[in-house]
Amino acid sequence: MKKSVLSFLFALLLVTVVFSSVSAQKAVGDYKMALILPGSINDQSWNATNYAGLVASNEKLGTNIEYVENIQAADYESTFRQYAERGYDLVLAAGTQFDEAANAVAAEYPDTVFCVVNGSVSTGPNVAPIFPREYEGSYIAALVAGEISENGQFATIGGFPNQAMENLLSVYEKVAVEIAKERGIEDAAAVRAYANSWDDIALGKQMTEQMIDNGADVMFIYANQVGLGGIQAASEKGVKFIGFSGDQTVIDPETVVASVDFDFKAFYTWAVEKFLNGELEGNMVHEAGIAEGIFVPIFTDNVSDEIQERVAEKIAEYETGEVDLTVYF
Amino acid sequence: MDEKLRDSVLFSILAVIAGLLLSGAMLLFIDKNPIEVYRILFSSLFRDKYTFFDIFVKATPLIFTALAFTFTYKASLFNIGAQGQFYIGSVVAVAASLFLQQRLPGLFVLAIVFVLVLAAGGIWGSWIGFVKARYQANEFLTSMMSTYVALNFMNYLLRTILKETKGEYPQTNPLDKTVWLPKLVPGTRLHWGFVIALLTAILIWVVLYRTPFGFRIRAVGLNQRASEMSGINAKKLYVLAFFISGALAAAAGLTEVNGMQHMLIQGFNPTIGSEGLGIAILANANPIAIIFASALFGALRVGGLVASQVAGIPPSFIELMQGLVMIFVILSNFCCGELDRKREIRKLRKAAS
Amino acid sequence: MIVGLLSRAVLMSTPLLYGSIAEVYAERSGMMVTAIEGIFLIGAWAGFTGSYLTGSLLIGLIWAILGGLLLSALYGWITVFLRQHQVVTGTALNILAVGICAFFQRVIFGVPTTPLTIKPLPQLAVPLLADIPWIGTILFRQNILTYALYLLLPVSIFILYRTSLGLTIRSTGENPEAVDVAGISVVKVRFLTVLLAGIMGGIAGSFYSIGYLGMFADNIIGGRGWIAFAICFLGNWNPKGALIGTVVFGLAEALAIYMQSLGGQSFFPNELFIALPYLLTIILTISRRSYNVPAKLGEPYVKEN
Amino acid sequence: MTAFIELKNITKYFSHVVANQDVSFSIERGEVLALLGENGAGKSTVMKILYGLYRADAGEIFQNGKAAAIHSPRDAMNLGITMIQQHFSLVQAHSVTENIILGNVHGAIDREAADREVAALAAEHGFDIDPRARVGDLAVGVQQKVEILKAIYQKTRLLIMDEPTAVLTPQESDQLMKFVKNFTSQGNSVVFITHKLQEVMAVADRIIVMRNGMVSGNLRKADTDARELSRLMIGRELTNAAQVKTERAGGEVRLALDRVSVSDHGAVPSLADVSFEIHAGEVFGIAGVSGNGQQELCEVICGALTPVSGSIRLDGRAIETLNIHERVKRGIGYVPSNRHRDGLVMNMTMAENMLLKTSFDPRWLKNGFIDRKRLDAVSEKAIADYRIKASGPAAILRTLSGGNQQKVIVAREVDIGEKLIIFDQPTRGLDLGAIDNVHKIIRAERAKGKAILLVSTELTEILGLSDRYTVLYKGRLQGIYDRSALTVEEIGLLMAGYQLKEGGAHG
Repeated sequence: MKKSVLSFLFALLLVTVVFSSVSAQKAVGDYKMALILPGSINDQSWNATNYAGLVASNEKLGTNIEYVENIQAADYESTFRQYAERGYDLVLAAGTQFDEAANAVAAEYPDTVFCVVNGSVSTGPNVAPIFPREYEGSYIAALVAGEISENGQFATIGGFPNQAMENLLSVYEKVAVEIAKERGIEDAAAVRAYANSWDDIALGKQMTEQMIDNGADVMFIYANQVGLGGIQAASEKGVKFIGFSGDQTVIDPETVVASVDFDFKAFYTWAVEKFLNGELEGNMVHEAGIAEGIFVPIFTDNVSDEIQERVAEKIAEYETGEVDLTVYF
Repeated sequence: MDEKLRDSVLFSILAVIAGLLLSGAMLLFIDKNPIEVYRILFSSLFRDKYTFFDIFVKATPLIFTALAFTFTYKASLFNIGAQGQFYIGSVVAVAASLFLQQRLPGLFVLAIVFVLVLAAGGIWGSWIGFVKARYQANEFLTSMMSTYVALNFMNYLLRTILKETKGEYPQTNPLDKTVWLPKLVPGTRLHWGFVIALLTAILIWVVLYRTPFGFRIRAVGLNQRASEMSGINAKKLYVLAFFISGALAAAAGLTEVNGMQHMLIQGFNPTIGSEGLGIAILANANPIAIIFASALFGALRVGGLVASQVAGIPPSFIELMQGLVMIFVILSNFCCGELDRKREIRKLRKAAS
Repeated sequence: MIVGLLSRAVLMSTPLLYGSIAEVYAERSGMMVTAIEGIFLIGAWAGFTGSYLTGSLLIGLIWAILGGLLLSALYGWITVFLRQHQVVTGTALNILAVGICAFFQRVIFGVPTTPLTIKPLPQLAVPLLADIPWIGTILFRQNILTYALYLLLPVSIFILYRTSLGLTIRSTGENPEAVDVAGISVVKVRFLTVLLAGIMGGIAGSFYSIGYLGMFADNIIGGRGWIAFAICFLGNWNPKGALIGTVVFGLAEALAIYMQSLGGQSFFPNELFIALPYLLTIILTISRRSYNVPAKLGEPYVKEN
Repeated sequence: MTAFIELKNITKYFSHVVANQDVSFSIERGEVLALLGENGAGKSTVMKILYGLYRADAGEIFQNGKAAAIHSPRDAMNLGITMIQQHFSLVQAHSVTENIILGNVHGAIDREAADREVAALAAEHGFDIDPRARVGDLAVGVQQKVEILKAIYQKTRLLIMDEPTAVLTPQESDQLMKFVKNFTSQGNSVVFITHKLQEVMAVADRIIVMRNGMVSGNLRKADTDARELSRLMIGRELTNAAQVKTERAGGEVRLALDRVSVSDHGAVPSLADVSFEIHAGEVFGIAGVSGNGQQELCEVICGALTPVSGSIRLDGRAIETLNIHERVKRGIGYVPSNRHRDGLVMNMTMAENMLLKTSFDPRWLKNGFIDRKRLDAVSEKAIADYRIKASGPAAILRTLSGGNQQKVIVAREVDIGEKLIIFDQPTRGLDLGAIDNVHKIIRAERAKGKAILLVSTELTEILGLSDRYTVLYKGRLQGIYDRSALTVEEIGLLMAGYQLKEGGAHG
């Protein structure tokens, strides 16, 4: 009897605790969250995109994400630590370069979730990188590029040759060339170069000019500010450019005829929502792509409706799972 | 003499304050309250143990690069290639550590790496001294150019043979914990590299002011011709001074790689060379004063980072602060010189009348 | 294709030649303008900001000149009038310039979501000349700043070697006391050449933002000011030499980019090409026989002892 | 009639000295005014103030009775004043024409026309100068002519010359004097800054004597004599450098030079086939106009220069291949003529300067560090022995007076030079007391049996101290003579390059 009373009381206590904890659950705005950026938020590319994601999340979800800019490699770890020490619930960091630091620090701060945007390493219950399947985005870009090219000569520039970069460029190149060949351009080919820089605009412009001189008629660049120089060059040389990672058609719609916008607003909202729902688990990489609505094709009037329709069809096809892009890697 | 020392200390402090005031005034452009920002900046330094000791983590490599500049400066040579020598040191530190870490016990590895780093940085530096001695090549120009060569050399290695095994980014694999410089204060990032830096600063002071070798370095710096006429081989000293200077800057590579970052990343600490120069000037090229000046620059950087997290000021504010402080320090050097001149004239007037 | 490469070499050489002629003037009077990197940066930023805010490239150019002038005036004040060390002062001002540009870029433009761009200076084909095969494309399909250079180069040679001003400038670098005794103010001459370097350095910097790229980024200069500085040494302190030095650098850069844009090489050391101009500078500095360095380069002029 | 120029109460302070105090005098039209005084008396300073190079801390300047505001040499030139600096202010890398027109032309330069103009001007005054020649390639005497041409080119009415004869042979000096007479006869004025009494008596109409920054005499030449002038100049009676009678030291040969040649830049040798011997206990003098190879001779012996041919022996052992450091160890001391440039580190302490030449010597070391106690003790002893006015071993050398700086270097070199001491112009710029002191030391070291090489442009010094001497002209010895073998006139001819026997021009 006594035992049952005790167990009853215990159960009651348990319910109370659980209940009270539920009722005391924080409002969204009370979560302490921060985003670490490797560059300055007005860099008009990677950092700005991530910052826009943060703003969107704050607006849509009512979160209160803070940010810190221009963190140099030497300060990755200390910055993670400083937030963790101060009891932050979620620390985001923009770029895979934060992978090492996040994994190194995480074990000491189990109450903080570390989320590296574009990250791909997770070795702890509280390390939860989110990863956009960029090759899905470059697939969309390739669908457009293959259709609009006149001579089938594709040129790409990547920032640095990491695995993710190589995959996405390979998908782009192979798909674009395939489509061009289908269209009857037998000698369609692609050439790829690395800028080994994320921010040398002048270099981007010069390399692009050189590649156009070498015959390219559709440019595709994924190298942050380097790409801005590329658009400039393409515009002057009258060559088409497929924008990537942001809506670059606004820069020069005559040149950037289409762009694959990484909807980091959607991406961040998706990730932060996951976190709020307790779904941002560790020991795994959370990938998002076409299905999650991260990649949005944007067309200008310079791309015919016909082409736009064909691209839309292909995307729909992909969503059904009929296409396996990993074969292109 | 005493008046001179007093002036120089007083004016250095005033210069730092003036630099902070003027850069603080800039904050008004972005509608921030400078007083509030500086309160956050400086109070944040004492917010917790971790942040506080980070000042010295930041100061560690700066002490080395400032010493590197100072040592050649005493011989009236300009080594502005400390950045490149630091890169060389970093590359050697990371390559040697990665190669040896599985093969030998940690402390043993550290000792070998230390020697290798000093040798590599020294050799990299000494060719600048050599071409100066042999071909009268302007060391200012060659040392500056050498930084870009070192940078591209490092970038090439990071992109190829030193690249991490997962092959993603131009960076190396992380080092094993066994070859890390041990922590000095638990729960912080402060490592033994700081102690090495302190001892090095003292050692450099002793070498410069208490040994015949240092005496000759200073003599060549103050009057090269008289030194040569006195049987001192200035050309040999050029090479030696640059060797030591290069080794000092390279040592910063060791403390940063084995003590702090535990790997090598592209674009690693891109400003410690020029900051070192600024510190050397602020410290009036005195190895002991360099310790304090480095701590100040470290504090500005740590505090500035926290302030940009908390108060939302742009990160370029740190450069603004450092640049203005340096300018005011240079101006204060002028003021000290003028005061000294005026004082002498006053004395003469008194004596004459 | 080779024409395109050469044409680009001319284009990219333009700011370097502005910068190195600026250094030639200053160093001939004994002043190393070590703030050249900062002057380039300020020029790039002010040029862009002026153009963007007013919509006029001309006003942007004027802003760039004023920006370069302002920084060089500060440099000149400290080194010429207060006689502080040129290398040290330059280092401080270069750091300060980075801070100023990045900080005020934020103050003025905030955090834009799309890139801020302007239409850069257009390429203008010179009638008739532009139609000459090869040479026409390489030399006469450039922008106005490049054409201005075609004028500036001979004018600079004339000024330095055929006018009283040039004679004074050259004498100041060789023997400031002689200039002083001849009744010309050494500090004025030196301050003047530093200001001149500021103007030309400002134009050079603006070339990157408004002459070529149509935008501004914090590291848009990325060491190119130092290349101009090095070219002045290599060019043996005269405008003709500067021209030759610039062509060498321009070609090396164009070649590096050509190699890079071919793509497909992983172990191929692109970096070697990037570092090539710097290596070349070192090698030439060492191997140069007739070293024409102004006798009092870098030394402040102190009259009273 | 008012004076052409009048200086009133000029006072000027430098950071470590009072250069001028209450200096007042006038300069008349058509006169040669000598400004006489020892080095450091403030002669050059007051003229630099008149020329606008320096700014006076107090005082006024009048021209023709009107206050003249002279803030720069340009103002002075506009008033018709030109000054030729002691060390000239010519741009070595530029041509004669470029140097002459510097500051005097505006706008574009027609080089050919300018060359013609300069050539004509030179011809007019009987100067043989190629307008296109690079100044650095010209002899010093010719460079002075370039300076004079420059002044004439500016149509100057008052020409100030600072120690103009210091670099000239007696014959060249005569030419200069002729020019001065000719120039003043046209109503122009000349100010002659000098410390040489003979010169003053030869050329001046009126003499201003300066001592310690103040005017100590203002006399017409006709009313004074050398004795009075020297008293005004040095503040007490000049006693003739007494020729101390000492028996000829019969020591063995200490230093022997055999056909030593030094080539400077390959073309003209700066020393050619120089041979002589110095015995222990002997002072060997080198006379000659400065710039004729004296410095090269000293440096080839101390080890700073390597001979292209010939041998140098110390106590019979060849030393020409040894470096400075090794020769220091063998006991060769060297007091260079330009002590600021070649012998001292002005921003180091007195003790550190004592260490300068022997820093390699293990005797200064204690546990690998500098034994500061020992160094201080040695320095204290030098301060006591040589009566150096310094606050102690830690005094920064810059704060010492010129004479005391010289004592520091002498103390060091006497200590080093156990076998041989080279004195190059050891009394230049010193006051009389200090000169006396140095002379005493030289005699004392001679008496100790050291060999001494004494280089001086002051004949009285050579004749007063040397046992034997030679004259150096364009790097060659003009014969070796015993102390009293020649007259001053004969030595003058040797200094100018004439051979006594043939009587014809040399080289």
